[in-house]
Amino acid sequence: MTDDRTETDDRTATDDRTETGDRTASRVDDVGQASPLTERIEAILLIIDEPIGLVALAAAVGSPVPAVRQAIETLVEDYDGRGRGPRRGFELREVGGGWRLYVRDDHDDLVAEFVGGQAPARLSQAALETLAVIAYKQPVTRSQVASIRAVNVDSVVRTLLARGLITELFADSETGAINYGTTDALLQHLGINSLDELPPISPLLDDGADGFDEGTIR
Amino acid sequence: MTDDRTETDDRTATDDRTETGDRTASRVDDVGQASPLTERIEAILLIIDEPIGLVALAAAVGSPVPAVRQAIETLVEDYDGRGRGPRRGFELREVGGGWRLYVRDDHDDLVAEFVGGQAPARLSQAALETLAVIAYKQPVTRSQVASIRAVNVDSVVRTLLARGLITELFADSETGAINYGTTDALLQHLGINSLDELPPISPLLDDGADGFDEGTIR
Amino acid sequence: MAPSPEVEPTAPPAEAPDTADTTDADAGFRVSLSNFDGPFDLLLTLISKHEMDITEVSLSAVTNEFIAYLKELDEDEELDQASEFLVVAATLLDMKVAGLLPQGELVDAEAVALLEARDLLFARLLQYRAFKEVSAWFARCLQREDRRHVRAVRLDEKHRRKTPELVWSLTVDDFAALALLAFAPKEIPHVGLDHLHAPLVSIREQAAIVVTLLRGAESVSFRELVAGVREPGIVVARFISVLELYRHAALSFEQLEPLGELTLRWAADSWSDETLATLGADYDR
Repeated sequence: MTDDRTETDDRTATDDRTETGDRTASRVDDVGQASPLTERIEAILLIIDEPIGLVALAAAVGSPVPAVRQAIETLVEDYDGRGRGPRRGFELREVGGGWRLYVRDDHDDLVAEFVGGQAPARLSQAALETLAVIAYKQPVTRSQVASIRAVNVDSVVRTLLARGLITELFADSETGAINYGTTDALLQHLGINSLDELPPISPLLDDGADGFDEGTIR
Repeated sequence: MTDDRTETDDRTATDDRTETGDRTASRVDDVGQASPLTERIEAILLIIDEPIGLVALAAAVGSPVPAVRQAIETLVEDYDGRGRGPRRGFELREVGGGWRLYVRDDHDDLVAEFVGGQAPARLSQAALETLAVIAYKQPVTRSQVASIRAVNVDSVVRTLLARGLITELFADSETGAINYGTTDALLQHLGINSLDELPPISPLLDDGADGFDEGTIR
Repeated sequence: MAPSPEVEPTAPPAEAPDTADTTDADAGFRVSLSNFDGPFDLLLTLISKHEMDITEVSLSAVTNEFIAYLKELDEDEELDQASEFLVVAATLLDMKVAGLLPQGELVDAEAVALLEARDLLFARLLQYRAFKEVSAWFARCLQREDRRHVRAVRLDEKHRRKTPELVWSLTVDDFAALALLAFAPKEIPHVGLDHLHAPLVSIREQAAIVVTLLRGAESVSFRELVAGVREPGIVVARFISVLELYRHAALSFEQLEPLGELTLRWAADSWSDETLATLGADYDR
């Protein structure tokens, strides 16, 4: 095998048959690099233990962000079996603000059996609701959360802090009350890439507000 | 190459899977399995720390050893770019009687640079405090440390492990939670010969113990 | 009140009482009252949609049923459901208190304030419900993602050796000091309320006024007792002092019908103004 193969093949239906042509092609952004971009990205992906963002990845492999974005797309398709090779037992997911290799979910049971061990304890309903309030209302203080939940949330907040799902953002300059927000770890645990992917909650709240016209109040 | 063995090139998702089956020449073994052997093997390879032997791998994926050996060969060729797809940034190598994914040697410099940039020469305050908790409370689980520190300590524990300052002692027989302890490397750094030489801090330590409720999440 | 069909979809947990799990905590709890029979969640929906009057719901009956229901649950579920029930019951109780407070024919600022207070309580209940519903999404995602396996493999020895040598500067005594620091219990800091400037109302002072008014007349209605008062806080304080005086058997009251006029009479056999000095001490902080 030669090292001058390209990392990204401009894939079309026919590309599979012109494989050799692809391989000898060379890309501008790889000039001066010993090996193709996708390979370098894969090397980094193999050793990281938390999601890596595009910019950090681009810095690590020494290529411009757009090229890295494109190469990532190629890898995603490759692993999904939409490239030239077969589908892989792993996949590349963008979760919690970065990219990371995951076992394809088809094989989760197989791996779970192999790994054994205990699933982490589930969060209580109270913790889930507190987490939801913090996720949507952040930055938010404990007393603000408590007033929505109408109960004391101190111990639940402690649990969520210890689990790394929320974090202290800053202290209010006047009251000194600590404002809390969610962490990237929460996004990872939810399997989403950003807070934008939270389901919209305003319809639920608006719904309630609709009931408030004076006419219906006795 | 075995590519020409398949009659058709119009690839669909299902074609990919049967094709991989072809390559491993182990169609029969895949009867009753939802996905091809190579994928299942890749799933296991992605999550293991230590090289895995053929027999253990065969048991993990539920296929006979010869079929697994063949599938491994396919994967080795695949990753080396001798299959249909491009060469990968990682490779599958047999080391000490077992198989494991490694970053391809070509990328060692890249990885070294990345790792060097990731690991600062000094431990952070958070890492030092966590280390102190582990030193005085060992054997201790991550969640116990988290509940004392009132923050998530996962990444800090990873750092301390990577630095060789702590080590995994054993897994709790009931919960499977890993108990950590400190290493001789820490003793050397501190200039002492044994843990007994750590200055006592017992009064507060008892307080810390009260905070433990392993396994409870509320 | 019969559950109206268009309400049903807003209360999905009510649909499957048999498949109750910890994430759909109230799915299994049904309420059976003289005027309502159905899932607890539906009761809340109806009340929040004003299709049922909170004042017609016997919270004590609901509570009794809930306690009976709890006895059949295992511990984890019990705690979850109990805490949730408390949240909702507290809100319902607030609403009910607002609903029962005198409002009457006079549409004055005070009555408007009461209505606003009620709206706030409705809003609170609805907001709570919204977060509760979305928390099911959180539970689903967390559960799904729990099953996933991510590559998190320790760095190869070969690469680990490339990390910069650790710089260590702590003596063993530094280390012990650090341990002390790390073990010091981390109190979650208390949020003071000192910065709030709500006018303070003294129950004792208000009780003195109530005592004076009551002793000077054969009977006084509560409406008269708070006539002309514009501060909700003072109305509340006078109501609390009535309750406190009742505890000291200093007064009797009667109410002929629900929501009817509350008539108070001075009934103390022996009353010393010293009692007044300790009245409402429970509310002192």
